[in-house]
Amino acid sequence: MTEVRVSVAGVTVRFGAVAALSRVDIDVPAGERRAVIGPNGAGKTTLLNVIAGELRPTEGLVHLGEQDATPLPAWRRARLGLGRTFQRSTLFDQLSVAENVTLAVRARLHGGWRFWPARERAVNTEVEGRLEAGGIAHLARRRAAGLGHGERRILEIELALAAVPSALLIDEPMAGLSGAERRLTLERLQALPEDVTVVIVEHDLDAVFALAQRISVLDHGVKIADGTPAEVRANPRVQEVYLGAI
Amino acid sequence: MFLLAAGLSIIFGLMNVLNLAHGSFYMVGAYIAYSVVVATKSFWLALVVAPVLLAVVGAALELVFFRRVYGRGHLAQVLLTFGFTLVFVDLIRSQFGPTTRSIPPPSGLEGAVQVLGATFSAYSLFVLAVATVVGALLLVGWRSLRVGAVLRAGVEDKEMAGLLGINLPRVFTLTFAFGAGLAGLAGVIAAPEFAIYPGMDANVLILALVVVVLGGLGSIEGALLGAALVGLGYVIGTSLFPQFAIGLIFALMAAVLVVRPSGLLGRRM
Amino acid sequence: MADEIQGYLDRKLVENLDRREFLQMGLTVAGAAAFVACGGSPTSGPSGPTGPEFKLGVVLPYSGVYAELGNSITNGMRMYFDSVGNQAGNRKITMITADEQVQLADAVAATKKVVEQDGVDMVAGYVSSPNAAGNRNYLDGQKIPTLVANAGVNSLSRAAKSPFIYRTSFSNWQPAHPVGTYVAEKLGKKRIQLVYAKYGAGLESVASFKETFTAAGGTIVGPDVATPFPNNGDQTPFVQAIQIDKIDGIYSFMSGTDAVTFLKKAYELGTLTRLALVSGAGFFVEQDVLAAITDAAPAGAITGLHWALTLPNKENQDFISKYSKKFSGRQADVFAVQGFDTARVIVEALNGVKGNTDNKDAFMKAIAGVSFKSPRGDFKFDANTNNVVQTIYIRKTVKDPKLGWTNQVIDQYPGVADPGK
Amino acid sequence: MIRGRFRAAWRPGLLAILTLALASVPMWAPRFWIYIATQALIFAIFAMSLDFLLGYAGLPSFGHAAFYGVGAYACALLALRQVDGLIPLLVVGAAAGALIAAPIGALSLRTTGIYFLMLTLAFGQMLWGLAVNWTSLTRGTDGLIGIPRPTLAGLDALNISLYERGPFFFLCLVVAILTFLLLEMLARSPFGKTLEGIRDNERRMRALGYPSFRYRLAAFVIAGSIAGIAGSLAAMSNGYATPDLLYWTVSGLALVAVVVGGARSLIGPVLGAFAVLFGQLGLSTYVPRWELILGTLFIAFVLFVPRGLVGLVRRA
Repeated sequence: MTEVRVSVAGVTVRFGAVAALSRVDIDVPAGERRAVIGPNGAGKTTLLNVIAGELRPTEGLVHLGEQDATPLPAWRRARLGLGRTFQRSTLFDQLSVAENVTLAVRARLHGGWRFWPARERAVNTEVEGRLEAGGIAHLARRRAAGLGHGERRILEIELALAAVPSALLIDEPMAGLSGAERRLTLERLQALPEDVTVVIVEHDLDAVFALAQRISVLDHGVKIADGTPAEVRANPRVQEVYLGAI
Repeated sequence: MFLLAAGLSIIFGLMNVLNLAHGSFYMVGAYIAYSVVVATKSFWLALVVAPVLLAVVGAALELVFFRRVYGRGHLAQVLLTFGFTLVFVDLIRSQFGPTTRSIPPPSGLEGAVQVLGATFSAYSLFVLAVATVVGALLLVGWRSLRVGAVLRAGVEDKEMAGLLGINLPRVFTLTFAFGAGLAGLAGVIAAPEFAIYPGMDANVLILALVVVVLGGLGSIEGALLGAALVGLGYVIGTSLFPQFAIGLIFALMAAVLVVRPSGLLGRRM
Repeated sequence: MADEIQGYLDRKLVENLDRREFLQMGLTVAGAAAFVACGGSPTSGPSGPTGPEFKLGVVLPYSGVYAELGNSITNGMRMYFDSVGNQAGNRKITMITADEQVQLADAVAATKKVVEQDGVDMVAGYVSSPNAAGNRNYLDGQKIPTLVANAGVNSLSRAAKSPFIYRTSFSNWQPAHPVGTYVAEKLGKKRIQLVYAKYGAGLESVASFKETFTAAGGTIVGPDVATPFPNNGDQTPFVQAIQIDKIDGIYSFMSGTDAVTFLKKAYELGTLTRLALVSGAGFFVEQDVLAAITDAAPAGAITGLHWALTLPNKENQDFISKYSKKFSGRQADVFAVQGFDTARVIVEALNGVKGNTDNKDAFMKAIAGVSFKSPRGDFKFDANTNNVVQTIYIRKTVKDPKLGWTNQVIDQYPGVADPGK
Repeated sequence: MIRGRFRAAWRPGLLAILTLALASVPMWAPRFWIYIATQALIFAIFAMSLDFLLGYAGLPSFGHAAFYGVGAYACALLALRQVDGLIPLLVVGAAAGALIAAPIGALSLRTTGIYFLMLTLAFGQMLWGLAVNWTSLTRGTDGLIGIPRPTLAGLDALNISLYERGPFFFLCLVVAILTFLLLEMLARSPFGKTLEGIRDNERRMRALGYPSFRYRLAAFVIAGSIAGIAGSLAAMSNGYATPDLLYWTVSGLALVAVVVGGARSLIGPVLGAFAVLFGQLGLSTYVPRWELILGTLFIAFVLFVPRGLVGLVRRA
């Protein structure tokens, strides 16, 4: 698996008169764990959407590895090794948990251009392994629509992991989870291979400090700080807009 | 045309209910106009009576039937409202017979008028005037009054409106009634202009849907713009291909949707 | 007030019709049990016909845009059958109706249903031309004696003629043909613009008019005003396409709702009063249209048709008054006359073969030989075309003090027969 | 909420019963009902193709009749030029359906939901207008009539004529079963699951690296070609092709059949097609005021049988 650097340069996103992001530069070297924090409405999810290719920036460039990814659609970026999770769980509600993961695994192995029911032993074995590892093997045959909130969040992350991304965007994985579920999720994320680039948006600062090597802080669409956890903690502006509020 | 589309757009956009029976409200409005004019000779009375009656009918239908299918997706709604179109058309036929009827324009609005060298029938201009006035009122109301604000809150976000302490079920009933009333008004206005017959509902429904979709769902401005474009398209279409003017309108809609997948002024659904 | 009463009566009529139809269904479907349950009494007493029942499949539209035509034709048929005690040639006649609706698929299903499910001896009906043409091969192949009671498509008298299919109504060619001669020669109007709904009947009608009109020295002034069929949109642009200043008048083919909206718009825009001549096939200003548009009617319009409400002959006056009495005050129309004559052809042919319809050739021969004095004048079939030969009346639209808006007969062309090619 | 992974136990049973019941129709049914059953089968093939779009790919096409009608016209035009082989006629119907579906799908699939519905409706109506107005090819509203039934080499040797109602019914039955098997296979294949994934959550599928547009377009074209086959059969069966076949009411009726029968089941649309066709025909020939009754039935159906006929069977 190739290593992928994720960087945005001078990105501005405008919705009508409102600028959700203005001139944001964030550069995440391959293999780094980067957290993006900031108050609600700071533009964190917008940033992830820009990187993932769901939003075209009004200005600025997105690079994945050495490639200019700005004009690429989301699915092409995914093929470059970019994976993501969503803030609100976005699962395949009508399908079973196993089928959910199967779709993710298959995307990586050969896509969906097979018009007859295939054996796919390799796919099935991998799916079983992943369900085990995620602690949701007992749910394999349940429909995704019928899962509880915590179970949905875990499946959400498993879907992203199953694509074996080189770079992973994670949007608020901990929101609404119980303590035990948080621990399990954290373990799963910490177990990611070292060369995977991670950009995580999270409000749970314990998780952020446990995971991140560097932290970027957004406020009202502007990057106000960028540095190691210690540096960020010490930054007075960050304390003012963000940490001070706690 | 605009009146009809506005009613449809509100029901459709706000409540996310695809109401095929909207054309039936229009037809019933026209028949009420016919009955009132025959009984009292007063077109103006019909103009008041029909919208009110249809609003009541609309409210009743919403309370008894539509309420149950909001969460069920568009297809269930299509089937349900399609059922209503069949029922309405048969009821009208059994009540009035299948013959074509018509009523004369109200006195004072007969005959033709010269405007900028072109000849228009006086009543057509009246229709235009009414549509403009109602359109303007709707637009003003939509933007400024509380009714508009409540409706808009409902359009923007159903959950949010609930949080704000708005009685959503009641708003829905009123909205539906209002939309039905507008359709009834459109029916009355159209009665002297076009013929009145069972089946007039289907003809107008598709056109209304086009207007709504062209303009963008849940947007009064969109419905206005859509109606204007469809009207214009029809005139141009008639001179280009007299046999299939509506084809040009469909082509127009297709072109707009391909470029702007949510209509001209619509939100992403 | 009068309209209100009329509306009420119409309603009553529909109810009666339904009940009767329903009873008939009961009889055919569930047999005697249903008949007893309904408590009806058949028209034939103990001394009634002793031969096997003669089942007539009636395929006419009872829903959709043509429902009114279907009802009128059915009423006309029922009226004649009732007048002869619902029997002929020692056989009791039962009508089995099926809804033709609008689309061909439904008309085909209705036809097959009466032929195969009910095993009818004969089929009558068809309002719309595509439906008649689309069923032609089936009826011809199955050798089902058939009377077309309205659909006017020329081909049924020409290339698609069948020895088993006769037409009691008209071919589209017929009503238009004398109008061309009349307009050019008798009225001396030489420049005419064509205004028509663009579909089979409209095209055939104007083509027929053009034949005689240009032969008599007339000129068609272009371009034609061809409206979509049906035209659900605004008629204004079409009305305005009439080049009032360059022409002596128009020839028009439209009917029903299209005619209503067109005439109303032409009246409002003042086009009607500025036109020296409005001519057309009679359907343009038939009673249904006139009743809907009232004073927007084109006074003085000259049209050709095989009937008029005002025809003075005894058969017609009789028919009109009895029809109105039987169907609660309803006014007779041309479709009712077609139904009435269709029934009469059946009865006379049955009498002619003494009820024996097993020999189809003989039965068809008996049908071909039927002739009588109809409300529309002399009625007989043309051996060349299997189409009716009839008088075409030139009528003028007037406001009658008693009848309201109607058409007065001012001239007639007897024995008009489709050329057959 | 626990459901079987691929198919529930009720399905094979219902399938077997349905197939046997249908296969026996020509043995006991009167000629007229064989005709109606044939129509219903053809309609069922059409409805199944729509269910594949609607139930699996999540695409509510309201212009599906366009492909049905185009298939019918393609078959009719070829048959009137003295081509009488069954296979070529079916293939041309399928090809015509696919050929038309490709550009329409490419444009319509830029939108979703109700906009997609309206856009397909618009394209369908445009093709209908073309069929009405392109008189030199289609003969306008009169339509193409007098289309002969096809022949098939093997059958001729056995002295079986497709002009007979029984054999033609079996032909339609065979095509219907093949269609069902094909669509069932597609639905269970990775391709089908991919479509379902896109239907449930297009965003996620794109994030996983699936080019959703291409999959949807493929599904649209497949459904279009099957609708074209149904159209071919309709043209052969009736002996005519008229613009009515493309009219939006036909699309609407097919949607009704799918919803009444139960979407995303492939069996549902078959049951729905039979119910709708028999309902309409039975009512319109035996009862006055049938529209009122049919409308009331629809309303009652939506309120009381939300899952479609298949839902009823499943519960039983």
